[in-house]
Amino acid sequence: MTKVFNSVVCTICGCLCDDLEVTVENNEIVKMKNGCAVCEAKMVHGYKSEERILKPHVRKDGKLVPVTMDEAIHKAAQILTDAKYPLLFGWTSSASETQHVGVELAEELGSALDNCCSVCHGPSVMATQEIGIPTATLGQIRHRADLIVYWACNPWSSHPRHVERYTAFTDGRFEKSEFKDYVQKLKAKSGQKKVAAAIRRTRVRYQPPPRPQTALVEAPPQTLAKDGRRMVVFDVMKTMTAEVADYFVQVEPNRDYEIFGALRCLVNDQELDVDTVGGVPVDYLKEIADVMVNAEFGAIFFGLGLTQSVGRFRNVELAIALTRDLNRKTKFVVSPMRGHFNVTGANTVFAWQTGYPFALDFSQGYPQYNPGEFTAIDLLRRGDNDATLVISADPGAHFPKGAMQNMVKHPLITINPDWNAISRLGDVVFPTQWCGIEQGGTAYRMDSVAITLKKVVEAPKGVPSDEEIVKRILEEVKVIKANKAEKEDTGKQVLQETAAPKKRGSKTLKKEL
Amino acid sequence: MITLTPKRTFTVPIQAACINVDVFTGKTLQEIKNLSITEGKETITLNDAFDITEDKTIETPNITLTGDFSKVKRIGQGMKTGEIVINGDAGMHTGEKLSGGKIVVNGNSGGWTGSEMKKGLIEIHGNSGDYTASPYRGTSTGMRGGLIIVDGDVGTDVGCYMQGGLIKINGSAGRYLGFHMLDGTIYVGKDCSIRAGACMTGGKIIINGAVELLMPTFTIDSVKPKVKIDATQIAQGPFYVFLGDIAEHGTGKIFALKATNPTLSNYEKYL
Amino acid sequence: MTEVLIKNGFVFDPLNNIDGQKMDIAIKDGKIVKKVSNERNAKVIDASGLTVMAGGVDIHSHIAGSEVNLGRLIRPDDHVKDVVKKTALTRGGTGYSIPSTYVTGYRYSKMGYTTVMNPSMAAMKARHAHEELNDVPMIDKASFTLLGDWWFALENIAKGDLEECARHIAWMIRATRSYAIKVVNPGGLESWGFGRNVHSIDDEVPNFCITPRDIITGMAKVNTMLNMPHTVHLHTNNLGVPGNYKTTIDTMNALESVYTGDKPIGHITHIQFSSFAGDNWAHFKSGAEEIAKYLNAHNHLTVDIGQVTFADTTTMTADGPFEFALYELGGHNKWVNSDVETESSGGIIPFHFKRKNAVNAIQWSIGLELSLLIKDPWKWFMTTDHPNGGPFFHYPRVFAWLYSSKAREATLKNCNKKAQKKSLLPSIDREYTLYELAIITRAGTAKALGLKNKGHLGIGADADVSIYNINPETTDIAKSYKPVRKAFGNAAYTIKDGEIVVKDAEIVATPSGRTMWLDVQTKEPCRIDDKIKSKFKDYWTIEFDNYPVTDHYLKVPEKIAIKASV
Amino acid sequence: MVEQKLRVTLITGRTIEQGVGKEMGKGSPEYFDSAAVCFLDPVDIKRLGLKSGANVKVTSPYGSVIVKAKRYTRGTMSGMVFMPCGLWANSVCGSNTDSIGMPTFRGFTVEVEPAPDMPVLTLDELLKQEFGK
Repeated sequence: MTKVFNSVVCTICGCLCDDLEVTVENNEIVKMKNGCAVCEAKMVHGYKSEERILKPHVRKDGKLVPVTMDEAIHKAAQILTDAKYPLLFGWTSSASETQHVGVELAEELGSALDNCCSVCHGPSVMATQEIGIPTATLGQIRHRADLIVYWACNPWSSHPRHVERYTAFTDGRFEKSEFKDYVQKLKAKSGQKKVAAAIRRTRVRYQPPPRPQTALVEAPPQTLAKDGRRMVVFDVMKTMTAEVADYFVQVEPNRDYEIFGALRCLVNDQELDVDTVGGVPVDYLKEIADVMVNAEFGAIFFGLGLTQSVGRFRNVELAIALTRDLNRKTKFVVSPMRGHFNVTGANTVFAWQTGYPFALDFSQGYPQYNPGEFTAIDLLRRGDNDATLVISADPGAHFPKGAMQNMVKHPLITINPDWNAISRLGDVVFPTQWCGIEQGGTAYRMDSVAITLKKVVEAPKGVPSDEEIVKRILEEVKVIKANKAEKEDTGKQVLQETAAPKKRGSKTLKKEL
Repeated sequence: MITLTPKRTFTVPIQAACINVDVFTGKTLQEIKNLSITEGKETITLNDAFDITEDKTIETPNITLTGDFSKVKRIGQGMKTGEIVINGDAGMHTGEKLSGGKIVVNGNSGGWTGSEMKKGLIEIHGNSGDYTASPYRGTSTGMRGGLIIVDGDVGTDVGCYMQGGLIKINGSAGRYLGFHMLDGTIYVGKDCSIRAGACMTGGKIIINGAVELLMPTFTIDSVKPKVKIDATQIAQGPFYVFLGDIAEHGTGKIFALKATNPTLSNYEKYL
Repeated sequence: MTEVLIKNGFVFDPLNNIDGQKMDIAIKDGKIVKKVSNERNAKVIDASGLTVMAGGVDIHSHIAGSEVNLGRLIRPDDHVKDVVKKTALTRGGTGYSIPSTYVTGYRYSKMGYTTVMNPSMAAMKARHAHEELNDVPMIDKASFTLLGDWWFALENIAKGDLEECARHIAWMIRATRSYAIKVVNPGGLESWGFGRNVHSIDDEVPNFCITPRDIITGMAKVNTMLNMPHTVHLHTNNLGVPGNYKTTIDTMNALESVYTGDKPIGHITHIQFSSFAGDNWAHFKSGAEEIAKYLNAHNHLTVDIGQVTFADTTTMTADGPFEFALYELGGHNKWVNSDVETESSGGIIPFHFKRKNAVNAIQWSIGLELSLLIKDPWKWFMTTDHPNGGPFFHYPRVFAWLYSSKAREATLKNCNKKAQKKSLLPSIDREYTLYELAIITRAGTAKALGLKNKGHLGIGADADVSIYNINPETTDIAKSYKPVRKAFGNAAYTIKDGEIVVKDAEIVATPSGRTMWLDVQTKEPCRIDDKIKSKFKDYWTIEFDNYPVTDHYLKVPEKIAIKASV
Repeated sequence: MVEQKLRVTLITGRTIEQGVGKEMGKGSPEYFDSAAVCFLDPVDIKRLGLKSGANVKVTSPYGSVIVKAKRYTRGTMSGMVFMPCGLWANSVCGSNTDSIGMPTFRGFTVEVEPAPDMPVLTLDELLKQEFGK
């Protein structure tokens, strides 16, 4: 039986492309159209790999052995209630419905709660908290931007369809793309399907129209002065994205902050006392500042190159400050290239329930927030936690070794669909459905537009959704807590009864207890 | 004097804003023992975590903490009067929002020490963590007054949004020293990492060692033979004086010692 | 469901002309009934000596949505000042100016409010707004979709095809599960796409050959064609600009041109921000007298105030260019702008309204001058445009300023001297009665919103009741304004759909509350052919199939069917 | 002249191959091939006397790891090396965050040296070695 699903949402990156066409045969995805190479890897191959977890596992005598769901739920809840200070981490590859329950679980436990945002665009969120952000939805940029700046990011690899769907290679109402025609011509010429696939996979590096070399030269290339939409890339190395840009500026590692500072001065027509900044001649930056000021609508996209290098959120802060300064002269927006498909959702859901987007702590009964204090890496680095629950994330592969070593010292619960690095390290391992393939839900695009995910195939038998697992753990935690409180109460009663004959005021006794 | 000694080694963080002279004053020893704190998610009493003794013969310091308090957060938060001495390391937020009195740390101190401080004195005879004297996230009102003395080094982002008072660092300083500073003085005895004074609009930073890299958004103003740290202390130069951050139209000043900063000599041509 | 009998309260129910009479209110199955079937089985509330009103209905309060949440996200400094602990029954959270969702619900309920309108929802981000509203417990809610700068609407109005426009809008109201048409700075938001703005209602909107006047009148007509229960909800051009009261009067005149004479044709929201006189900030003055005079002489409009309450708050509006202008005035360290493709924009700036600041104090005065000079309380409603003028839980302060000239004096005394001199307040001695307060907080708002079962205590009405510890017989509310103010902030009882949810200002139950939306059916449905679909693909970056909000996003939906006349 | 060791700046980040690999499964050969690598400028490869595909040892103050060296031909990046993010890169990344939650993932100094006799560990081997599980 073949079924074709239209407008399916891709669950890889923050682009949340929602135009996939998925063909399902016998409850198995056999074909996918329109998606990028990474999407194809997940939706056609990866999701049904042999590495799938099908049963809950618990580590006994150092070995993971399959157990019943009830046992795993109870074990997990017991670990979390017994721990003095558990950490709940992950959430970014779950639907917002799951994240929603997650906050309640953390609140019930009084634990720390963090999402993957803290190791990707947490600094961007923090920068926003310092000075705000002038931003726009991606369509606004598609319709209007005549200058696109990719700063310290490589969408060609990390957000493969970003350029094609939202920026330089697409048409908007007020801005046409010369690339779009070019891509289309190319498609028509050499058989649409083949080339389309090739472009999708980004394996073919088709040459854009001839232009001067984009290495550091004295005078900026003519492409910058051309009409229509232009694309400029700032990065420490020449990436794929840089190769297709109109203009590429190679900056020294860890010097973005200085360059932003210099650009701010130049945009405001101030003079600098230095000749080069971060490996780029000031004269050169002047030209770029002019191009920025003369744009009708400019958009800066920045990536992990800013948030992970020296300076971190301060880098982003200055990128935003530059955008603000540019708004006095023209219209400019700035936007982070959010990674995981629902990392924005995690920030959003956490924020509306607690006021804070990540790095949360509930130990005081109310939410507390402070990156550096309650972020996963910092908690782990200091060894503050004595149990961890990881859901829909793989810190096993993406946290620095030092932090991970502290995590595995204590009990570890994992909820992931497949045997990724963290599942392999877990003490209680849950199987779960692939969000956006086997279960629906809601995800937030990088510009915080909510999109409904689609369910296209049935999950293997006995594999629940992560929402259900978290809900069941929450219920079990409540039961364990209630039992514990009851025990304490009977303990108290016994005490009171024994104390009663002595005629001591029960009030003072209660106080002592 | 009340003395607190940890009963055991703490593994999870403890929040104990009640270790505060204002809170202890007027309470009996038993009442102090019953003050509640949190250890991780558990609420416990001060007595559960610490051995507490009282010595009525000694007046100052009012509270002495002996042992490793590096996991204990918010010691002396918002304190108005009195003196706390910590013989060991202190945790995060020590002396946060201090509005009077004195805190002495005979060891290292954690992040956000003296955050949003208004008045009083914090002496750290070791190193101090990141965000010392810097405000909470999203807040643009930093340290308003008082004095922080650090014998050792400090971490990054120290003295952000500072509006007054003095931070005297005898060791070296991390990145973003005096970020967005509005007023007040920061003195660094040794070297200073990159991006000192970024976005500053007022106040002064005196660097008695090497400056790793000056922000391009600073412009040289003059060379001065000496500079005042406060009413009584003077740093001997000569110093290069830089004005900035011009991207913020600021008029903050960075004084960088000429002798330790030969790389800055190429600015002299603009004088 | 249990029955409830509220006995011997002083009832204020303006829609049924009840002005403080002592009477009983009976409740059964979530509705007001004539009497309970058996008093012994009913839960009896002894309300003797207490004031009984219908549950409060807020016509304009930004409590959820993308914009609100972004405001929340950028203000950890605001939250850390106001934390709320979890209890066995209620969830924890934070305030202050933009409380987290649960806290929002609890605080509204504690004031005796049971229905709140979320007045600004970008269509594309409607899904988010509804997800968030699901987490606001205790109250019924509905949202207004931002449609004044939607390309489909602009193009159809420019073409002169209002019927087609109406069909599109009907589709959009359904697709976004919305309750009304919201128009913000018409034409200005589209201009802001390229960093510009419109400065009068006759400026041309770039690229669209249309003026704000066309949009305002077009939308008002569309609203009538669709038989919407509420009028067009309008945020005027030039909001927040000195001298803008003239634009406001132009706007009101434009609306009069399409007035047919039966019910109001438009609602001008937070009119305080649109009643500025003076040429610039240095000569900033109140335009309240002119606006009030106009409103007293005309019947085609309702307004709400957007009262300033002197708080460290967060301003947020879909009016992106206004927020940018505010940022340009200086002194703000955070500025958010968030444009939404083909539809809208948005801006956020944390703002501290200070008594000692001349402009802020005059703004405070403008709001109260308007409230007191507009004679008919059915024409205006009390709001703070939460969180713009101040957080909603400051309402009791505003009530006090209205019912007690003593309270006004006490605040004015501490205000900026220049503002004191300019203020008209000392010359006004009007003091609101409880009956009038009930109009501007529930009866009038419910009527203006077309909510037939809300805002009153007649038979068949929703059993949303608030009971306050105010004894109108023994208390002179104007003189002892402080205890009365406290009573308004701490309801003795709040009853939601027949269930007691607040008792003695403590939350005792946490029902979800419903989300109301209009199922507007046009005679001829909106054509969704390939042409429209392809246009859709050109205009938005999400697929047509994925655009509409489904029922999944409404925890407790309440569909209201509307038959349009096109 | 062939050098024993190079002191370079490490950049970590995404590549599309690593993206595909991670979606195929963390235990998949695609992931191993795309993540257990280190890209060097051809000039630097020459300075170390290496061939593309040879094993190198990358050492930082936080740890060391063996990966395959690959030539980066898209542009000059002498003095820098690039590793796709993943378990192998994270073996040399630090946990210091400057108190903002973001570890030291890129822009720090590492040493690269040839390691012809040492094997590149698979995911499971590496997990066993680092975490004992």
